[in-house]
Amino acid sequence: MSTRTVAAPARPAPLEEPPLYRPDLTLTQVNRDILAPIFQRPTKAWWACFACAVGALAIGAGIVTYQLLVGMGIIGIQWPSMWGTYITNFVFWIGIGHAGTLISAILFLFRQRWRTAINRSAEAMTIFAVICAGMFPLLHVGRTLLAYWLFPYPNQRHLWVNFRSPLIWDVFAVSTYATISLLFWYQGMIPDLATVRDAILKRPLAKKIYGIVSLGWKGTARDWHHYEAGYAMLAAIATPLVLSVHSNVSMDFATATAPGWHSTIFPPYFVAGAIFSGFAMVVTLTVIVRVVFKLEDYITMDHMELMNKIILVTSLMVAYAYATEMFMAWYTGNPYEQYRFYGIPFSSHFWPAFTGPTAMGGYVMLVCNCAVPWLFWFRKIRRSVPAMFIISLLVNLGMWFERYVIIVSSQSRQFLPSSWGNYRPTRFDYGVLLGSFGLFFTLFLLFCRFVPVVAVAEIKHSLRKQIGEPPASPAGALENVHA
Amino acid sequence: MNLRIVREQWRILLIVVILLVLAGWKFLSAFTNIGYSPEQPIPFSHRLHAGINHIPCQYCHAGVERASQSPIPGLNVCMGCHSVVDNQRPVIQEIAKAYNSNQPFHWVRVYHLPEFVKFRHSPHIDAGIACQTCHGPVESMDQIVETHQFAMGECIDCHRQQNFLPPAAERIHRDYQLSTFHGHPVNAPTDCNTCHS
Amino acid sequence: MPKAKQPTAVGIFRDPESLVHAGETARRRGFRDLDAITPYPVHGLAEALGLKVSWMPRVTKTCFFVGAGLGYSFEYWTMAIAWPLNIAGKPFNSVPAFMPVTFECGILLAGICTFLAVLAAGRLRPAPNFKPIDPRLTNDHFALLIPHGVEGGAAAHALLRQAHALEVFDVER
Amino acid sequence: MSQLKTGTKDQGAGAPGAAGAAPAVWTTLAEYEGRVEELRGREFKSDPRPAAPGLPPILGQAPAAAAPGGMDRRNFMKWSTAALALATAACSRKPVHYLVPYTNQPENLLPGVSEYYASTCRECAAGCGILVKTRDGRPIKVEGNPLHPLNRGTVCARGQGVFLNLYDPDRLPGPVRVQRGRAGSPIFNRKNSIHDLYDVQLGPLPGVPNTPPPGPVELAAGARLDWNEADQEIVAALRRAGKSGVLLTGTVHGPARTQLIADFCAFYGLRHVVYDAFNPDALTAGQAASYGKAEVPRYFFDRVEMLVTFGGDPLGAGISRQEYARGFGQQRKLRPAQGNDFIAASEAARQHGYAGQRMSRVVAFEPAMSQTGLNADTRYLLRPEQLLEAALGLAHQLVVIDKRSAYAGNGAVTAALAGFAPAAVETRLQLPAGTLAGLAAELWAHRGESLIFAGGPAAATATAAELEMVASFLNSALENEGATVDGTRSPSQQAQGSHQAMFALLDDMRAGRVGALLIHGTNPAYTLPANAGFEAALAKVPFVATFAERLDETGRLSDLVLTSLHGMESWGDAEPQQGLYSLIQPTILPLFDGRSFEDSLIALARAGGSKQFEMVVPTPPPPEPAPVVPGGATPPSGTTPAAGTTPPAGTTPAAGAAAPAPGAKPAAAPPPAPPKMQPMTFHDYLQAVWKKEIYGRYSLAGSWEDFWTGALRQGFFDPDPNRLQPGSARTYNPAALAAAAQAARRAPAPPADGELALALAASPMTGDGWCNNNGFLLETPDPVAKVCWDNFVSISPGTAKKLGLAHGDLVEIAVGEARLRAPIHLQPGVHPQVAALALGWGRTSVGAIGNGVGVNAFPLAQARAGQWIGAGARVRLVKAGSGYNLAEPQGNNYLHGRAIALQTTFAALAANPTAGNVPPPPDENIWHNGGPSDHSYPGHHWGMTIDLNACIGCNACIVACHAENNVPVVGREQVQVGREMSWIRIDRYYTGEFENPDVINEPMLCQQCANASCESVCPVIATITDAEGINVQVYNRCVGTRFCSNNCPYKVRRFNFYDYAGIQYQRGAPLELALNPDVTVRSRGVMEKCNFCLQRINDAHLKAQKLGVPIPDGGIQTACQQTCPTEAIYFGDMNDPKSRMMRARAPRGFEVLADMNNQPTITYLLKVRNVPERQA
Repeated sequence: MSTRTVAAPARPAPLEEPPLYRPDLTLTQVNRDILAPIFQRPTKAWWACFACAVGALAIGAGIVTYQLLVGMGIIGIQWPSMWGTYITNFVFWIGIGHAGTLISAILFLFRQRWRTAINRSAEAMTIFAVICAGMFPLLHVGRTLLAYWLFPYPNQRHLWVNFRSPLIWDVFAVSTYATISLLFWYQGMIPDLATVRDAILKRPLAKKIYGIVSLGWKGTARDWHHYEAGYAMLAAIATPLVLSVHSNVSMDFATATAPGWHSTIFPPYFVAGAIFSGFAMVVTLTVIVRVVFKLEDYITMDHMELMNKIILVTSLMVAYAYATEMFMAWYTGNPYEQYRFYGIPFSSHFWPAFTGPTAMGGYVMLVCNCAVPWLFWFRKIRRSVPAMFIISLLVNLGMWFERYVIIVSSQSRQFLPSSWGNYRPTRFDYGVLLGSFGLFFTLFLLFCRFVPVVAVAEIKHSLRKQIGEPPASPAGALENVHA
Repeated sequence: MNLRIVREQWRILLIVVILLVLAGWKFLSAFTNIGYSPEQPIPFSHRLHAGINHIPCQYCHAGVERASQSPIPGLNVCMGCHSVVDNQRPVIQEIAKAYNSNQPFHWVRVYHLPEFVKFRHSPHIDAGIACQTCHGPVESMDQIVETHQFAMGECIDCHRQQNFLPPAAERIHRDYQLSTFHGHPVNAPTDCNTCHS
Repeated sequence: MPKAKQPTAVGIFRDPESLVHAGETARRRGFRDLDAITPYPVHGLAEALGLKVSWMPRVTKTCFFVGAGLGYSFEYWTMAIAWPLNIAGKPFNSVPAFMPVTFECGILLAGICTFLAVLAAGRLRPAPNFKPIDPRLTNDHFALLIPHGVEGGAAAHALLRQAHALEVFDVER
Repeated sequence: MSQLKTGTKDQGAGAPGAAGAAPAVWTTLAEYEGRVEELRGREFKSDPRPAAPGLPPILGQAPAAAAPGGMDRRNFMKWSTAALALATAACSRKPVHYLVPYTNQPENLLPGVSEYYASTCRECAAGCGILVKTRDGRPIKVEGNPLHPLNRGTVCARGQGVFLNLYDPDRLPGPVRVQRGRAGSPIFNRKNSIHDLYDVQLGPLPGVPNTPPPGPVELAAGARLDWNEADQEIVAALRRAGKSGVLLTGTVHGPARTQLIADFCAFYGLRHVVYDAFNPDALTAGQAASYGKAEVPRYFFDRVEMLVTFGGDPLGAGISRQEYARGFGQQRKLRPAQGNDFIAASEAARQHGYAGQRMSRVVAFEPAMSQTGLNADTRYLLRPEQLLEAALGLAHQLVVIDKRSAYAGNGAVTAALAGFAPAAVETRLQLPAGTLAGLAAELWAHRGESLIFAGGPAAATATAAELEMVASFLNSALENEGATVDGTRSPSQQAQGSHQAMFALLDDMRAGRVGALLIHGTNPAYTLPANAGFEAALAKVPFVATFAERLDETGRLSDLVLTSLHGMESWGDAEPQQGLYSLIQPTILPLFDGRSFEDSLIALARAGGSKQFEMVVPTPPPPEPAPVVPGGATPPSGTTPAAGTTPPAGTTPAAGAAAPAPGAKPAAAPPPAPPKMQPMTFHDYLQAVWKKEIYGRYSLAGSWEDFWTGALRQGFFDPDPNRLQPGSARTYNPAALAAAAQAARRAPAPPADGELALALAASPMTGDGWCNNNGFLLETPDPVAKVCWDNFVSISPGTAKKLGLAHGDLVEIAVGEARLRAPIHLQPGVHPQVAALALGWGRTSVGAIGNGVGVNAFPLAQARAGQWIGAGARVRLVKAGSGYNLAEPQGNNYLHGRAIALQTTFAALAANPTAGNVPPPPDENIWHNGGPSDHSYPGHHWGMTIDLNACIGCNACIVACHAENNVPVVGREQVQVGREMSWIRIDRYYTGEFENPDVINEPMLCQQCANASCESVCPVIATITDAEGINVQVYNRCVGTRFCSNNCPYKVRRFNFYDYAGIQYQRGAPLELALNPDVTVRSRGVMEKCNFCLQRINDAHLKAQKLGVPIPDGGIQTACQQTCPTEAIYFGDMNDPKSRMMRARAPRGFEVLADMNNQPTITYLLKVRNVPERQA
C-alpha cells in the first residue's frame, strides 16, 4: 500500500517511516498499560455496556426459546422468501469475522507491522462473529433440535449427508474456520497469557487459571522458534481458508438457481464485502476500545487511518461488483436476471429493487456502501474519530442491507411471476438480530476484561523495532520457513 | 493438586474416559425396548397355541397377506374354537363374557415402528419372510417379548441383503411376480418412498 | 521424553541486544544446548543460539494433503459406495461439488496438527502451578540459559557476567 | 382386596384340595406327577385384567400381591416380574399403546385395506355419483363414480372437501332448544379457530370490515333436548297449526325422499315450499313463456361446438356444473374431425399437424369475469341490464338481417326485433362494430351444435326472465333445441327452489297465515334479501323448528333445532334428472346425536299417530350394501368402533358414542322378533319406495334383492339406455320474444357519474355458503381473482383510478336499507361501470372456521314484485378505509414476456403445429466428468401431461390434493404472509388487453425434475430422485433448511412454519378421522410437496405384484387427475410410449422453464384460443 509496508529490512530499520508508537514507551509501560484492564476492577462504563449487551442477549435468547416452542412462523420468512434475516445475519456475521483473520493472517504474511495493535481484538472479533454466525443456521432450520444431522456422523440409519449441497460446504467451511481461527487466536495469546500469569502477584486462583490457559509457556528461544514457524504456517493456511469461507458462503447463493443469486462474481464480491464490513466493524470496536481502555498509545491514529483506507478500497470493489452485476444482467440477456436488477424499462416494473418492497434496503445499501466511504478520500475525515465511527457504523448498516437485498429481493422475484411475494421481517427477526449483537458484545466485553486486548509480545517486538534494534541477522519467522 | 494427576497420569485417564464413554453407550443402548413384555389383559400363550398346538400364525392373524397391518384377531376368532375347546375354564369364560357383552380387550402393543414409517406386512408375507424373522420365536413365548427394535438400519440391512439385482434392473422385475432371479431372491427396494410416503 | 535435569546458569539482561551478543559469545565458546527466555520473539536469537530450522512447515504440508485425501475419500465412499443415490441427476462421484469439502478437510487437519505440533514442540500443557525462573522474563527482561555442561558452571557464570548480565544464578533445568 | 379374594377363590375352585395349603410348593411335583393340565389350568387362573384404557393393566390389578395366605413363591415371582415390567415400562416405553380389535370381526374387513362404496354427493343438489373410500370404518376420500352419467368419475372442489363438513367438530351435537335465539346459543365459538391460533405475529389488521364472530357462548343449561320431547313438541305445534303449517326445504329429489315429504305433508296437512338461494326462477319463467312448461332443461355441453353466454356461468355456478364442465372440457380439447378422441388427435398432430382438427369456441357477454369468462376465447363486457339488448341484437342480426333460421320472415318475430338493429345495439352497448354480425355467422355455421346460455345471479336483473326467453329463442332459431338443449327427455331436477314461492310464503307469514314452520336444507335467514323482511315475518310464526346439521342463522331464529345427519351418515336417494335414480348410502355411523331429516319426518309422523310408517318385521335381514370394488367386502356394519391400531384418545369416544343412534343405522337389523309390526326406518321406507316405484315400474328381470344390491353396488339405476341423447325439440312461442323485446325497450338509464351497476355473483368455491366452515374451500383461491378467505368488490383498474380507489381499500355499498363494507379487489375484465361481489360469504353462524369470513352480500339483493334482483342495482362505492390485506396466494398476474405459459390461436396452430411454442433448449451438461452421470429409469418413469386448453381453473384438483395428501389449511393470516400449503396451485396469467384480458390457467405442481435443483442443495438428502423418476421428499429426514424451496424455480415446495396439520386436525374431536392414513402428517419445520400421490403408486405396485402383471396404463391415477372434470391431467409412464399420457404429448407440448435444464417430467400442452381470423 505504501513504502512502509515492505518486508522487514535487512539493515537496521531506518526511521524513515513515521513512528507508530510514542517514542518514550518502554516495555514495562506496555505491560502496565495493556494489562491494566485485567487487573483493575471493571469500570462503571464497562458494567453499563455489559448490562446492555447481556440484556440484548436475553431478548434474543427469549425469542429463540419462543421460536423453538412455537415454530419458525414467528419470524418473517414466507413463501417464496424462505430465507430471511437469519441468513442475512449469518452472512453478515461471517463477513464481520473476516477482517480478523485477514488482519492477523494476511497482513501478517505481508509483514504489515501496524497490524500488531489491532490483531488481537480483530481475531477475538472473528471468533465471536463466527459464534454469532454459526448460531443462525441452527436457528434457521425448521427442526433445530435435529440440526446435528448436517454433520456426517455414523448412524444406525446408514444415512450420510449430501456433499453436493453448498450448505454442507458451509458446515465444513464455517466449522473449519471457527476451529482454525480459535487455534490461531489462542496460539497468539499463549505468551500474553503467560505474561499475565507472571504479572499476577496476589490472587492464587487467577494465577492458577492463567497458568492453565497459558500452558506453562516459558518463552524460551526454542519455544519462540517453533511458535513463530507454527504461527506463520497457521497464517499461511488461514489465508486461503478465509477466502474460501466467504466464497463458500457466497456459493450458497451462486450455485442456486434464483435470478440475482446465480452469478460467478459472487465469491470475490462476497470476500470484498466481507473485508469491507469486517474492517468497518474493527474500526467501530477499536474506536471504543482505545478510548475506554486508554490504549491510544498502542492503537494510534495511524492505525485507524490505515484501516479507513482499506475500507475505502474495498468500498470501491463492492461498488464495482454492483455495477458488474447490473452489467451482466443486461449483457447475458437473461430475462429473469434483468428483471431482478432493473426490471422492465418504461413500465411500472422498472427498477423493482428500488421501487419494490425491498427498496429501502436498496437505497441504504447503495448510499452506505458506495457513497459514504468516499468521505475517506479526505485525510481529515480519515483521521477524525467521530467521523470514522459514524461512517463505520453506516458501512455496517449498509452491508447488512446488502445481504438483505441480495437474499430477500432475489427470492421474492423469481422465475414464475405467480410465485412472487413480498417479504417482511417481524419484530422477532429484529429481536434475534439484536440478540446476536448482544451475544457478540457480551463475549467481546468479557474478552476485554480477561485477556490482553493488544498482543503484548508483538507490540513489544515492533516497539523494539521502532526504537531500533541492533543489526541482528535477518532472522525472522518467514525466513525460517522459507529457508 | 489434582491437576498434577491429569498431567502425569493422562494416559490412564484417557483409558478411563474411553471406558466411561463405552459404558455410557452401553447404558444408553439399554434403553431400547428389546425385552419389553407387558402383561396382556388375557394371559394368552403363543407358546401353547403356536408352539405346542402348531396353530399357524395366519389362522388367527388372518388377512395379514393382504393388509398392511397384521390384524389382531377379534374375539369371535377365539370363540371359534373356545366355544367348544376348554370352554369351562374361567379365563375362557371371561372371553366369552367379553364377547357376548361386546367389550373388546385392550391388548398392550409390543412392537412399535418409528413414526413416519409406512410398513406393510403383505409384501413381506408374499416374499416368504417368516413372522419370526422380525418378531422372534413367538411360538416359544408365553407372553410376547419384544425381540427386535425396529430401526431403519435393520430394515436397510435386510433389504440390501435381498438386493441381488443391479439397481438398473430393479424395477422391471419388481412389477412381476418374480420370486427368484438367477437363483437369488429378488430385490427388496431401498428407495426412500418404499417406507416413507 | 523429559531429559534428566541438569544445572543451568541463568543470566538476566535488560535488553535483547546484550542477550543476542551473549548468546553468540557463548556458542562461540563452545557451550551447547543454549537457550534463552524472552518476553517476545527476538529476531536473530535463534541463529545466535544455533537453533535448527523449524520442522513446523512439514507438519502443515503433510497434514493438509492427508486431510484433503481423507476428506475426498470419505465423500466418495458415502456418495458413491455406501449408499449411492440419484441426487439431482448428478453423477455419484460429483468431483467439482466435492472440492470445497476436500479443501476444508485439508485445512482443518493441517491447522489442528500444526497447533498440536507447536504444543508438542514446546511441551506445552496446562500448568496451574507454573513457577517461572523470573517473572520479569515475560515483562521486560531477557535471560540467557547456559547449561553447565562440560565447561562447568563457573565458566558460564563468568561468561554471563562478562556480557553484563544484571544477575546471574543457577537453576535446575 | 376384593379382587384378591376372588383370585384366591378361583384358584381354589380350579384345583380343589390344593387350595388351603401352599400349592406353589408342589408346582414341580405336580409336573412330575403329570398333572400338567391342572397346572395349566392354574396358569390361566388369574383374572382377565379389567380393561382400563389409559391405565396400564399392571397398575389396574396392583392389589394382586397381598394374598391372604401370605406371599407364596408364585406370587412373589409375579410381583417381582410385575415390578420389573413396570420399571421397564416406566422408563423405556413412552406411552403405552393399546390394540383394540373387534369383538366380532366383520368378514373381509381388514385394518389398512380400503373399501369403496357407491353413493351420491349431497354437498349440493346436483346429485353427482361418488365412490366413498373408507378405511377401518371411516370414509376418508371421495372419488367420482366413473359409471355415473352426470359426472363420470369426477368430483368438484366442494365434493372433494366433504370431509371437513362431515367431521366438523362444530356440528351440532344434539337437538337443542333455541327459543328464537333467546336461550343458549352457539357451541362452536371456542377459542380454537385457525385464526386464533396463528395470531402470534399479526396484530389486528387495520379496518377489518367484518364484525368479529360472537364471543364464546356456551350452550345454556337445559337447552339440550330429548328427541321424544322434541317430537312431542313439534307434533303439538303442527296440530295447533292445522292446515297452516309449512314445510320449507331446499331442493329435494329422489323418489323416496319426495314421496316421504309428500306423505308427511299429507298426514299433517302441510304445505311444502322449496327455496334455495340460487334457483332457476328466471330460467323456468323464461322456459314457461317460451315453451309453455316450466322446466330446467338439460344442457349437452359435450355436443356444443360454440358456446355463447349472456351473463351465465355454467362452469362456476351451473346447476349441474360438473356435468357441464365435463362436456365443456371435452369440446375445448383439440379433437379430430370425427369423434372426440383427443388422444388420437394428439398423435395425428405429430404426423400431420393440427389442420382439420376441431375445438369449440366460447364467447362470453358478461358484466364481470366469471369462471366461464375465464375460459372464453372472446369476452365482451356489458352491464347486467345490457345483456338482454345484446341478445336481441344478435337475434335481429340472425333472423332479420341474415334471414336465417326457420323464423326468418316470421312477422311476429321481425316485429318483436324491430329496433334492435345490430349497428344501433353495438353503438349503444359500445361493442366493436360487426361483433354481432360475425357472431351470428359463426353461430349459424354451428347451428345444432351451439348453445346460448344465459342467466345466473350476475344477469338477475328485473328482465332476467326475458333474457332467458331470448336465449331460448336463439337456441330454437339455431336448431339447438333438441340438440344441445333437452327439455323433454330428461330435464334437470337439480334446482327446484324458487324465490317467488319464498316471497309468497313470506307474505303469508307476515299475514299470520303460517301456524308452524319446519325448515330443512335451506337457510333463508342468511340468503334472503334484506328487504324481504324474513326475520320480521318469522316472528309472526308461532312455531319454528329447523332440521340442520349445525346451528345456522335460521336455526338461531327457530324454537327448536333438530340435528340432522350429514349425507355420508344417512340413507337417501336422488333423481337429478328425470329417470336417473341415484342412491345415497351411509358409510359411517352418525358421529353426533343426530337423526336424518327423513327419519325425523317418519318419527314425527309416528308420534302424531300415523300408522303408515310401520311394517311387518322382515324375516331375513335386509341385504347388506355391497362395495363396488372387486374382492370387496361388506360395509362397516359391525357394532364396534373402528378398530385396528391405537385409536387416538380423542377419536374413540366420538366413534363409540355414535353407536346408539336409532334409525340411521343401516344394518342394525333387529334381532329375530315375533311377527308384529315394527316402526319403519327411512332405510326400510327407501327400499319400499324403490321396490314399488322403480323395481316395480320397470318390471325388471331378476329378484328384488339382486336389483337392490346391484343398484347399491353401482350407486345408481338408469333405466334409460339413451340417456346421452337429447329428447325432441320443443316449439318456441314468439310471443315470449315480443314480451322480452318490450321489456328491453324499458331499459334503465345508464348509471350516473360515479355510480356503478352492482352484479352479485355466485362464488365457485363456496356456492350459497352453506358449507362455509370448510377450510379447504375457504382457502382455495377464487378461480378468477385468486383471493381466498374473503369476498370482495371487484372493479376494473380503470374504474378504480377514476374513483380514487386502490386495491385493498374498504368501501361501503348500500342498496336500499342494506349496506355492507367490503375490500376492493382490482379485477381486469370487469365492465367499467360494474362492481361485482360474490355471494355465499360472511356466515355468522356456521362454525369457528367460517364465521365472519367475508361479508354476506345476499342482503344487497332485492325482493321486488316476487322477483329476486341481484344485478343492476346502482351503487356508489364510498371509501371507508384502506390497507385491507386480502389473502392472495398468487404474487403477480402477468407473464412479463417469460415463456412460462404459452398460447397461440387455433388458426395459427392449424398452419404450424409448433406455433406459439419455444424450441427446446440444447442439452448441455457439465457433469460428464468421469462418473456415470446419466441416471436411467429402466422400470417406470412417471410423468404427466397437462392440457392448458382443458384446464378451466375449477380448483377441484387442489381440494382433492388437500384431501388425499393431508395438506393442511393454514388460515387467512398465514396466506396473507404467503404460507399457504397447497401442493398444486392454478396459476392464472392475464395476457392481451389490460382491461379485458385473455387468461391462461396453468396448474403448477412439483415437476418431478430429473435434474431437480432442489435435490442438489439439500444437505441431508431429504429429497432425492427415486428409481421411478419421482422426486421424493422424505419428511422424517428433513431438517428444514428450506434451501430446496429457494432453489426450486417452480416454487412448488411448501414449508410447515407452524404445526399446521396439528392445529387444523386437532381442533376438535372427529376431525382427525378425515386424515388419510396412508400419508404422513407432516410436522412442524418440515418441507413438503407433491409427489405424484406416491401412496397410490406404491399401492399399484403391490397390487400388480400380487396379480403378477405389470401396472397397466391408467392403473394409477393421481388425486388431481382423478377428479379433474375436464381430464386436463394425464398421468402415466414415460417409458411406455403407448400410455395415454405419452400419446397426449403433442407438438404443442412444452416444458415450463425448459432452459433451466431441470428436465421436468411434466409436459404442458399450450393454450389454444379459438378466435376467428378477424380477431386474431
